[in-house]
Amino acid sequence: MENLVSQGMPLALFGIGIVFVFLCLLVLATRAMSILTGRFGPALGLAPENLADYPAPPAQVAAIIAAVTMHRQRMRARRATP
Amino acid sequence: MENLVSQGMPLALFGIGIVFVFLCLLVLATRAMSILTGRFGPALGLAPENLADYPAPPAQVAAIIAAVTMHRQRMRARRATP
Amino acid sequence: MENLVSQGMPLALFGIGIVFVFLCLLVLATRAMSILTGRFGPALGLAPENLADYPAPPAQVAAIIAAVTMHRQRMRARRATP
Amino acid sequence: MEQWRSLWQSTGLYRLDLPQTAMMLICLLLLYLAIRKKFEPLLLLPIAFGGLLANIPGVEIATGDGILRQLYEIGLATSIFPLLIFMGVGALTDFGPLLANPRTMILGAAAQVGIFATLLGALLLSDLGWFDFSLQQAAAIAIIGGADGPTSLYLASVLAPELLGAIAVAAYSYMALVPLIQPPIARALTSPRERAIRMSEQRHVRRIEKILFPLLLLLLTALLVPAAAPLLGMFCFGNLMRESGVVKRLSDTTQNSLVNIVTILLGLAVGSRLAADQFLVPSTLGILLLGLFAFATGTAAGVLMGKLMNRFSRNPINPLIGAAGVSAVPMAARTAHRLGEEADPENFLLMHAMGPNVAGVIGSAVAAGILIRLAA
Amino acid sequence: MEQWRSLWQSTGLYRLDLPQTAMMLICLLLLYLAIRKKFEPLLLLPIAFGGLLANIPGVEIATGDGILRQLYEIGLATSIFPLLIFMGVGALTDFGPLLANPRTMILGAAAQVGIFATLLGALLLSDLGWFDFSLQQAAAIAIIGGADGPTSLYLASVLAPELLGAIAVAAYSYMALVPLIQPPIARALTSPRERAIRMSEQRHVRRIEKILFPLLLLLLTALLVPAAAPLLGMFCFGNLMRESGVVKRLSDTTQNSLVNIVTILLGLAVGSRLAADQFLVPSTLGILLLGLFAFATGTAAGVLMGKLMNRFSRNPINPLIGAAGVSAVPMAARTAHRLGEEADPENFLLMHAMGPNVAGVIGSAVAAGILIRLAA
Amino acid sequence: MEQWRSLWQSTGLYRLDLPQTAMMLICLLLLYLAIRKKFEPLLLLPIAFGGLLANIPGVEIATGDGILRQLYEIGLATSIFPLLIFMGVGALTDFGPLLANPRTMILGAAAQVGIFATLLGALLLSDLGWFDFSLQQAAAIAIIGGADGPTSLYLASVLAPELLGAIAVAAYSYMALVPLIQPPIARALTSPRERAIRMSEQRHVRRIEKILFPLLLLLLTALLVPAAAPLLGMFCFGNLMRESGVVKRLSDTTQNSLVNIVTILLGLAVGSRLAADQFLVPSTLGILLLGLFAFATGTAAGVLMGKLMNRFSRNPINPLIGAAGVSAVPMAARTAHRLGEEADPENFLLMHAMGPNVAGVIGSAVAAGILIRLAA
Ligand code: NA
Ligand code: NA
Ligand code: NA
Repeated sequence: MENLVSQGMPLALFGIGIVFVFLCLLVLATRAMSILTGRFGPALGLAPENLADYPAPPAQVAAIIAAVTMHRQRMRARRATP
Repeated sequence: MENLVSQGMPLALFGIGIVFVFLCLLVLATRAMSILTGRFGPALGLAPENLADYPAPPAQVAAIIAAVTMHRQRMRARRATP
Repeated sequence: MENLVSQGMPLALFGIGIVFVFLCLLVLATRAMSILTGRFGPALGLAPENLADYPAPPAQVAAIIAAVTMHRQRMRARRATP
Repeated sequence: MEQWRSLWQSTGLYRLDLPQTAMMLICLLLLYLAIRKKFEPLLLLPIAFGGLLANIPGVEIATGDGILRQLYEIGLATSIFPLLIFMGVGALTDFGPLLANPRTMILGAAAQVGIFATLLGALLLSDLGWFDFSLQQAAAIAIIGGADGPTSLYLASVLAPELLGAIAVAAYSYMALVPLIQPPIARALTSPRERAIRMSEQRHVRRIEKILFPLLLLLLTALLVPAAAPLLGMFCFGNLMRESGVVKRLSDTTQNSLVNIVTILLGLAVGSRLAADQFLVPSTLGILLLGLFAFATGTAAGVLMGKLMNRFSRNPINPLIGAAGVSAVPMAARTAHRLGEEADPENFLLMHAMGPNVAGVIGSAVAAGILIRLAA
Repeated sequence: MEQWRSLWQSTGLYRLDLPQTAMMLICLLLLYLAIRKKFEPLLLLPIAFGGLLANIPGVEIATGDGILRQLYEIGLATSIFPLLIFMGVGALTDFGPLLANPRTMILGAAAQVGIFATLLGALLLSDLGWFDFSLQQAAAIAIIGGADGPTSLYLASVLAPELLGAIAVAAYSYMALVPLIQPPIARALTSPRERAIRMSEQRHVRRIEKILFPLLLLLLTALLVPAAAPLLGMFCFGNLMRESGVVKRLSDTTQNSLVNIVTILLGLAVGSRLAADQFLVPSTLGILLLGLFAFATGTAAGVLMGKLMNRFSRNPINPLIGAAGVSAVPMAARTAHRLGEEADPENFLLMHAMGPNVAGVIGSAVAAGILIRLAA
Repeated sequence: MEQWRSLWQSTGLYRLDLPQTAMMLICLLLLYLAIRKKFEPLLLLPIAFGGLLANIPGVEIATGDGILRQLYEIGLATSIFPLLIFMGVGALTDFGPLLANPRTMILGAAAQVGIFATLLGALLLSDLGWFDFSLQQAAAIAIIGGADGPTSLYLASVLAPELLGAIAVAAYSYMALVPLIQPPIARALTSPRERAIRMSEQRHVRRIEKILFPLLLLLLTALLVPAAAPLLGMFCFGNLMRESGVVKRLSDTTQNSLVNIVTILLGLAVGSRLAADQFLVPSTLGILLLGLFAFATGTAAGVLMGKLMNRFSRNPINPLIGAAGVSAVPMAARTAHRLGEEADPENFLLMHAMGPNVAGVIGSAVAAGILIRLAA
């Protein structure tokens, strides 16, 4: 009866294993990258982080800022009414 | 001589007939819809016709960018209040 | 040894020749066009070079929406002046 | 020496023949009308330019592996481009005026008489032996009277692709000529007093009505004329995106980028059918004549139905708005408005004419479905 | 007489059968949910409308040469549409929160447990004889637990196109239902005190990190799970366009016109798989059940991993952000945030939840690659 | 056990070979140049990323049913993408400076000498036995000297698709390197006094001239070099949309969404030709060398023709603007301007250089037509 399940079990363990290995390696690689760029980036001319480097922010943001504002007003209102 | 015309005549009458039937039924259905939504719409919560019904632009980034903005402002605020 | 080059030589001469002939003819044709439009353009109603020549953004609905607005304002005006 | 001769023979100068020259002049005329006279430029400009390219001798553009031929195969032979344009038209259409006064839809039905009269006309010309149109071809020509570009292209692509070029040129040209074709007919059939009739103000239409209408329309189509469902389905989909309010991103893109991109590609693909050997045939003349007849009879039928409805209606109906029933959005509605203003400078018919105008789009799509069903 | 009968027989009224009627009602329900309840409307509205069209009897829309069928063949059978959407998602994704706190990626891994548990679940149902899912089908169903639309569509198009309609409906519906599915599970597995944990503020992320991250991710994919490279490659490409700052034109178009156009066409193409004869089969029920199971187990695994990490971490970790690891961007992150706010009104988890949230996208793409490799 | 081994063997780590590793490094270098040095990033970024994807072992991306392969077949093998881009270039081009001073077109002709010199160069290398280029291949390589991306891609797709990757990389790289390649050549061939020559102000160009010019250009192409009509036809179509003023919707979409979408897809499709087995071949080295030679000889020919014209012209002509005749819009015009400013800080050559610059686009499209006719 358990033919397919027993066939799938190693596959499933194996699959979730790889997902973990992959993301753990990605954590390590990302950390290494952050450290290396932090240390050697300036020497390579990569560091001078001025905003001019960044492209103009996407136009869609308007609504979002509204949402943030709203959220903040809520928080403030909540705090104001003890 | 009138072979094609006599073949086409019923087709034409028939065609314009269906167009009329279709649009007359559409008139009736539209009227019924307008009356029904006018009568039962409010009960179904469909009536309150305010612009708030229309959602803010639902771009996926919304929450993210909003949060970033907020986060930065917090950071600045924290730095500003030693 | 020079098999391909000797094959290609007339082709190359010929090619650059046509490019020159083409662009020289284009110079002449362009000059002629500029002169003719300058001389006969006004007579053909082509000259009055004002920006009005360029049409307003031609979105299909544009006119309609504009008309609705106009209609409503008129109706309001009519009601306001009994 | 040999090479020089072969090169000379490869030039357009050597190869150009009279029909191609004539077609190029026709295309230049269409460009002139599109640019200078603003004759439906959004489609006539790409079509006419495509036609220019299609008549350049000695190079594959509208034939073989040429780009216009490929665009034709990708988008027109498959009917994909006209259907996507129709989706865009749906997203650009406001059914408000129609919903405010649904009975004006009847005017949009009446004006489709032009389609079926033209069908008989085309068959008559065949019977007389002047032309040799098959039933399919007659149906594809008749739909010109629908005064709706994508519907005409769709039907032609399904029933008579060999006539597509002439049908497209006739359809878009007469749509642009509506301000010239309709006034004499409308004036001849109405008295100045009728043209001066003012109509009562339209009621406010609720959002829920606008959301439900495309679904209602689709349902009725599915039940009665399934053959019209590809056209009206895409149209209703576009309109639902517009009115639902929850997919503004998609609706905006449909109304702009998407419809513009498809218009460009569609225009070029249609232009590929303006090659001399396909366009300079006797049937093109017949198509142009029948197209004019179609617009004229449609206009007349709309106006007469307007008079009839005015007689039996409690609220007055200005018969001029019947002329807008042919569709040709929004040109025909504007023409009706201008005629009304002419008779009474304070008469404002535009909004009332928009109802039959968009109903005419529905009516001709239904007619297209019937013709596909019966003629295919 | 004969003609009348043939016409009557051509109407939808005559031909409509019960399953098609049922599917139309289901599609209308989905439209209601998309428009009124804002259930992932960007995809559910086109899918549901496509489903309506696909169930109109007596006309080729989702079959033969119909437009939905053609869109399906062009964009879904080839996997092109889901991959282009994934490129768009990449261009819309900000990896900042993830880069600020890379270890939260582990939570994005844990939540993929749902995928593999569901794989076993589907196989079990087959072993029990309740359903008859093959290994490929089980894998395509399991990926619903990835809570990522384009990944689900991609895998279904590769492994089990016959289930595509049901998988799409399940995936997008449950993504929309995340605010209902996740809270009870997350609450059951955490104490109020855990939910109130505040997390320390995130560090600033430099631009160079954001540029290098997609390249790093692609490299790792290429080395370890090449089968995931089509998905993650397009994703990283979109993200690199966004972050590089030198192709703003392309990035803007990708985030808007391109992704919108493809969304519309993809939605209609998916809708073509909602024809009654394909959708109203027992397996659809199984898919809906398994999909729910997948979301639930993924959520639970994410939360439990959050608790585990909190125990062994120097900086406190709120286990709620583990629930965001299923992806369902940004719904799951918002849900985690709201649950945190519920326990402590000043707790602001959104940014912290975005890390696992986008890591979940990566995690399920990796899982999809593995499933393709092992099940194909 | 067996499964573990098969999995290990499926990883990129196991399968990656040296050539693929080398290609990945080359692609990363191109990305660095595109992002950090802003080397034609709009095309080099997608091309280089596509190249990365194409060299991932063990998965079909640029082969079989992979997405890059499909994009290649859809848009490059058919020449559709380069032609659409060229339409976009037309819509982005202002012929005003050229119309103000038509004789500067001669400079755009002279700079095409580079193309034909390179043709002979490539054939010479074959005769010497160093490389083995056929006539078709030599022609496709020579057009790199046209310094125009879409023209190069179009010709390569028609005459030598097997060299497309290397030709694209060479064309876009050298276009980006124009500010380094041209100055030493231009300086060596001119005296400081010549470089300081100021040119008289340009006259105002009327709208009607701008509208008629693309039609004139198309007509001349049709009559003399029909083989260039696909390229120049699409170019003129784009320009007419721009200048006609009646299809602003279409012109805007062409200049933005359409050209951006096609650029992305084209870049990825070109990237698919950067697979190691196609790119890491001796001929690539030859292409890179010949491409440099083409740019250098084109620049020299343009400058020398500038000197010649200056001698026989009533109005002074600064020979530097001849260098802009290679096209590489607008980089070469800017480079000429900067060299003029260097010699005389008040010298403003930019507008004068734009004439030969866009004439160079026309010139190389004509040359492409001739090469297709003679080499195909
Ligand atoms: Na009509
Ligand atoms: Na996921
Ligand atoms: Na050039």
